[in-house]
Amino acid sequence: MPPDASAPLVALQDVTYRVGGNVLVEHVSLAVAPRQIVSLIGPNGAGKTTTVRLALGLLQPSEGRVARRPGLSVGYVPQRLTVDRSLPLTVRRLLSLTARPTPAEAQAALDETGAGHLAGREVHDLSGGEWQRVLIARALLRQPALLVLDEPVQGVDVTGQAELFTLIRTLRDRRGCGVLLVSHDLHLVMAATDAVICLNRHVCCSGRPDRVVRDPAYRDLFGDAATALAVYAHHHDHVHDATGAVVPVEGHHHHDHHDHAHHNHG
Amino acid sequence: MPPDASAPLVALQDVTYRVGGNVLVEHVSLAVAPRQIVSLIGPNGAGKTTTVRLALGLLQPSEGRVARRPGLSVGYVPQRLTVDRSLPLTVRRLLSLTARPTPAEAQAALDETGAGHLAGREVHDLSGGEWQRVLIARALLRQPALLVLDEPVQGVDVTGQAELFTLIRTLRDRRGCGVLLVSHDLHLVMAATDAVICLNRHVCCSGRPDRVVRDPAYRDLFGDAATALAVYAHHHDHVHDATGAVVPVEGHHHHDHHDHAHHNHG
Amino acid sequence: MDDFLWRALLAGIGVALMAGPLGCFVVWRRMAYFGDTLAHAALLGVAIGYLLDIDLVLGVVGTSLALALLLVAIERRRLVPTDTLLGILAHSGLAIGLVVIAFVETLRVDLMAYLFGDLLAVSHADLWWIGGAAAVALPTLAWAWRSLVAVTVSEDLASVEGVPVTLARILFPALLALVVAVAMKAVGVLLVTALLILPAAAARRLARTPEAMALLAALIGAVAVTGGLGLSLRWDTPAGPSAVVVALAIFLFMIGWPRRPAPRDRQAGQNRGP
Amino acid sequence: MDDFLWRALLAGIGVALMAGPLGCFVVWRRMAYFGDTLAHAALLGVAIGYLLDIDLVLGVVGTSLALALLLVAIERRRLVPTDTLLGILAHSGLAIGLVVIAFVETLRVDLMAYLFGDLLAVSHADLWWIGGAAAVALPTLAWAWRSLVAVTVSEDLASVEGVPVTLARILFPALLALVVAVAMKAVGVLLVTALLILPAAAARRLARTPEAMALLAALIGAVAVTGGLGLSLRWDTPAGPSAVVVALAIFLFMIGWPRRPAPRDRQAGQNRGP
Amino acid sequence: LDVVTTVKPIHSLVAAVMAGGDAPHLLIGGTASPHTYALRPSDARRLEAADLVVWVGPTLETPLARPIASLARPERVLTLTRADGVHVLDAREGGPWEADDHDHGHKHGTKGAAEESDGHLWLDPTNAAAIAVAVAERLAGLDPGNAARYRANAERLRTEVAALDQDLAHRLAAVRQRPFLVFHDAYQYLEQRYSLTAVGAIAISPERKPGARRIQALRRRVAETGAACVFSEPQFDAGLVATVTEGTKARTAVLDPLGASLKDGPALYPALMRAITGALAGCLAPTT
Ligand SMILES: Nc1ncnc2c1ncn2[C@@H]1O[C@H](COP(=O)(O)OP(=O)(O)OP(=O)(O)O)[C@@H](O)[C@H]1O
Ligand SMILES: Nc1ncnc2c1ncn2[C@@H]1O[C@H](COP(=O)(O)OP(=O)(O)OP(=O)(O)O)[C@@H](O)[C@H]1O
Ligand SMILES: [Mg+2]
Ligand SMILES: [Mg+2]
Ligand SMILES: [Zn+2]
Repeated sequence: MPPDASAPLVALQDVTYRVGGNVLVEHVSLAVAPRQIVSLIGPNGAGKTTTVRLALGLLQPSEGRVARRPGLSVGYVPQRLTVDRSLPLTVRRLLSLTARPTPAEAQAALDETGAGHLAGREVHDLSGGEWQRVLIARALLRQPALLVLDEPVQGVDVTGQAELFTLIRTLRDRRGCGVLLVSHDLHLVMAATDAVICLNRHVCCSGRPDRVVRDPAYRDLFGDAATALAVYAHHHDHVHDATGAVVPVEGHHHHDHHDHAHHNHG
Repeated sequence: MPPDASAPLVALQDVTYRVGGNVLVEHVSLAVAPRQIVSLIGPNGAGKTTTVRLALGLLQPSEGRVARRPGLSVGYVPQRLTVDRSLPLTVRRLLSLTARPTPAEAQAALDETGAGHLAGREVHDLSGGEWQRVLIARALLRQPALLVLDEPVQGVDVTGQAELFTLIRTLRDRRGCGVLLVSHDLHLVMAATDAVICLNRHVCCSGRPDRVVRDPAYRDLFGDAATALAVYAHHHDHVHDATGAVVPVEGHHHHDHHDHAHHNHG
Repeated sequence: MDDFLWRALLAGIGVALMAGPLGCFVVWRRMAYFGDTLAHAALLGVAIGYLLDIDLVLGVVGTSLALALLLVAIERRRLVPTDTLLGILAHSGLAIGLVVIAFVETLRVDLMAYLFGDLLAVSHADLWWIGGAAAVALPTLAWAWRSLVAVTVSEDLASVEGVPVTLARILFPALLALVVAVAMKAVGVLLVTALLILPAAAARRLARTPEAMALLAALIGAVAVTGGLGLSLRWDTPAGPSAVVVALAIFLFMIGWPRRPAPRDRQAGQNRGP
Repeated sequence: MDDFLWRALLAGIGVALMAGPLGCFVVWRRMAYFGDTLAHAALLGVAIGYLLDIDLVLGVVGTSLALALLLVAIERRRLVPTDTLLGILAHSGLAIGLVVIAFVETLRVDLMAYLFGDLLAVSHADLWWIGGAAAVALPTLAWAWRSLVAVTVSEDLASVEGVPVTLARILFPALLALVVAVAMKAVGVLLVTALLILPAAAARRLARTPEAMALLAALIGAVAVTGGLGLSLRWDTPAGPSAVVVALAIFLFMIGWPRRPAPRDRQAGQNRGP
Repeated sequence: LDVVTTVKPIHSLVAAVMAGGDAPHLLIGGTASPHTYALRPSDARRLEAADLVVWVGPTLETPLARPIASLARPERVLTLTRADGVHVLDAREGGPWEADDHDHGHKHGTKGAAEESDGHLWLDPTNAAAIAVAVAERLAGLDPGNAARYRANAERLRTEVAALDQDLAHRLAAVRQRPFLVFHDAYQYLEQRYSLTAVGAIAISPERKPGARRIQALRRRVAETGAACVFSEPQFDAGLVATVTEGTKARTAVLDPLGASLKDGPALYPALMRAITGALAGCLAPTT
């Protein structure tokens, strides 16, 4: 860790992005500190992916400023990625594309994301969920100071999703990395996150999950689903405890809640 | 409807598919009848997409037989689809790629999937969830006798997912089409489906959702998630009714719910 | 205006009108070098025609069609990209042609004579050929247009939705081979291949649908030919190359053109949050 | 064995060893026609060199590098595919060259003299040039290899993960231009462009990693050159084209090769359901 | 003695000088173009082993320039543009030859200003005689045992060519004043020798083609001068010739400066010259 360990890894200040006369996001500010999991939520087309790409420097803001820590190492799982068939590539080789893991490290990362059996496969043959697991393993492997995950569990099966969210939290705790996460799974986000940002072209509301859930702007944005979640959130704790499901170490009061998430959303 | 209205639209009989010495699925049998919603569930890499592509004739079985009704019209949403940037394509033009809808029909289909405001957009600029909604609209528009949806709501936001599942059920009721669905969302699948097939290279168990949920093979496959769901399934009906959220039963009381979607997306 | 200028103008515009829509597919399907491939591999056609003692032009056309089919067959495997395949066919065709010719001492070949036309040397017969090709190609293209576009967007979707995919795959290179072979002999290979790709690439920026791109490409091609002839008359530059330079200028202008805004969302005002 | 055969063998194998790895990128990045583009557009280089009164070879090399940069710049926009861009550059370069030449009365050009070598006519100087190009290209390629592969897989990922994307984008066409220019003059444009794409395409089927494909391609290229020279000696066929024909035979054989099974999943037995 | 020659007319002259002994070898039969010309091992070996390589020079046999430079020993090469007694004309520029330089790129073209000579030098019979002498002297040096035969052959060839020259001059005398156009400027040796009235050339080459304005101008020139004939060459598409002549009284004919369709051997050269003269005289003769 560098000396200014608490300074944000990446920060957007009042960022607006326009292309061809359309405003994709406007006046967005956010920051991800070390050991912090920040979630971006919002309806389709809200500008979540755009915001993530701005934070990574893949897009240049039309207005405002993006600051990244110098020398920041980033692990990124994009929302979509396809590799051309003319390029032969095994999963193992994909993992060492820019990093140089030992074979044992690579295997360990794959095992962690439930893709241990895929190491020798050609990436072109992977199923949708397998591909996603491999991409997450790849991002972890770089031991990044900042993890950026754009809908990382899309297409991952129901048990996998819960395990992967648990894994992300564990990593944060173990390695102290910051995480910027985009997800549509409100349960998991609310349970596993330190800060939530609701985006709908601009930032509608943001803050700790328990506060955001009660923000009227949030309810406007997610309507019934939000209400259901709020109700549901405090309603079913006992169920989880009862079934004794698998859940993480930290989260004290979030604990069971989190747990829940696993089972319900797949 | 042709005279043999109850005969299956598509049927796989003891189908095995191999490629390069690997068995991707073996001894799979399934059938989709008119007005029936059949869901394929299973872990990543179980062979769901492979099975769907076999059913559609995009892959030829190594063993076994695939029978489709002659002249069957199909609406298909593939798991992945990318359109090359060098080809200019608006959403509107994409909808009339093989069908010839009137502008009003096209707009109606987009409105139904919450993508009404996207009609004039270029498809290359769509966000992940927007693209998925457009693809579903496209499949519906062909007024198909069989809808084949491979993880149709991936990347779709939380309200959208529920609405789209409701829509699929409504369509089945209204137009009497059969549906073959792949999804990882066990809640929605169990609530919205007539028959469930658990796949893990072979068919582990299948039947009506309430039976499958209690099958030991199912529990083996989905572990805790399955258990939680079983508990949850009969535990929380009232919550849903109260908030009017998710998991519909028929078509009527979801009306307002539906409406919502428009405001949230776009 | 002299008669030969009229012929040049007619031939050039005729070729441009066919090349516009075909060229769009050429760009979309990564077949930019199809014309050059035909021109290269035609040597093989000449050699084969000579060996089999058939008409050399027939030999060239036959080889072109055979190449088109071969391309379709190998492309299926998807491991080798189309432009690489075209390169392989072009260079192999040329190499085999050279080897065969080495055995046939008496065969004198000057490919240029068989292949290269010149916009200013268009004859009445050439005009008829171009007209004939247009009479075959344009209606066929119009008839198959929707299927071809559907297959280009996604073969899987097209096949599921009942489009005859294999037919479409074969039809396009066959049409292209026909048009290129005819036009090459009339107006020259440089002009034909340039008219295939430059107007389509230029049109991409403004077009929002495949149809718009095809029409715009045809239009740009026709303008380039007219402008090129004008330049050639004014400055005495070679006619074909001048038309290519005009097309290039249009392309560069278009590429520099600012992106136009997408239409605003219909409900944009009302459905944003606070 | 005659001295000229030794030179041919050495030059051919030297070019094949460079062309193998470079050719893989050529296939992956859809630049199959880069060599032909250089050859075509070199006319422009000759004309420019003449107008600026600099050495013509310098003019050609300069134009090639300029083209490489232009390619990188326009490619960014992503609306026009790479092969179309190459086609545009090739044909426009040729056309502009032709137009410029029409204005320069005193310039006499024989492109062939500047560009075309012949495998059997390789001189000692050519060998030195090839050796020099290899001494620059191979270490540079080895040094930049991982970055180049990363950028080819995904520019976004590579850029986020700290790979100098722009450098890699420019480095590759520049290296390629260097190697093609040198090799073209020594062993001929047909052989160079064929050695770039055929061995790489042939290697694709067997390779499972980019590195394997590069090594295999270099090997196949060397075999093709050796075999081609053998054929040429045995049947007195032209040497360059014979090497291309051998490379084609290897490609066809490989493409017909049955797909080998992927390694079995390690935990396949244990983690499947009942 | 192992002698290699490049194009057919030169081969014919060398064969005549060597008559009675070995026959020289011809490298480029027919009309190969650089696109289609690739060396074979036998060619390479011949060049390497040759006691003498006779060629016009890089201005004409461009595709062979590199092989000859890298394979043949420099002292065993006879470059005719630099041979004693051979007079070489500069390629024409300006006047009626404006913008129609002599390069169809296929068989000739030059590198720098210093070498901008016209390579079709055999079309002047006095050059043929000079070539014969130059070749004989070289051969005599290389093969002193047969020196006498070479010199005698060359002497015989000289007298034959002198007779041929007279004959051609006679046949062409009638059409001296008749204006004509040529396909490309390959005939200035012939024109100068026999005082013919060429009024222009349609330069045609993949590298340099005439523009629309020039075609118009040529058409006007054909009309104004009343050009009787426009000549094309066998390896080129005759389309542009037709464009230039259509609607005028000019006829067209084919000139074959390389003797592409004639049989190789000592007899080729006189046959070639007679064929060209015949075509000229025939096409230019006033119609009655
Ligand atoms: N180049 C572009 N030109 C115009 N509009 C664009 C462009 N790129 C994206 N958009 C639009 O900008 C909006 C934001 O896109 P973005 O991908 O950031 O959404 P998102 O929040 O990630 O959505 P999703 O949840 O569906 O992934 C979308 O409506 C999209 O259609
Ligand atoms: N061409 C191929 N060669 C070898 N294995 C393949 C090939 N195509 C797919 N596979 C493998 O076959 C298995 C089944 O793939 P399929 O795409 O059908 O899975 P799926 O059930 O749809 O998974 P997901 O939920 O992740 O989409 C996967 O393990 C995949 O890696
Ligand atoms: Mg997104
Ligand atoms: Mg799948
Ligand atoms: Zn000449």
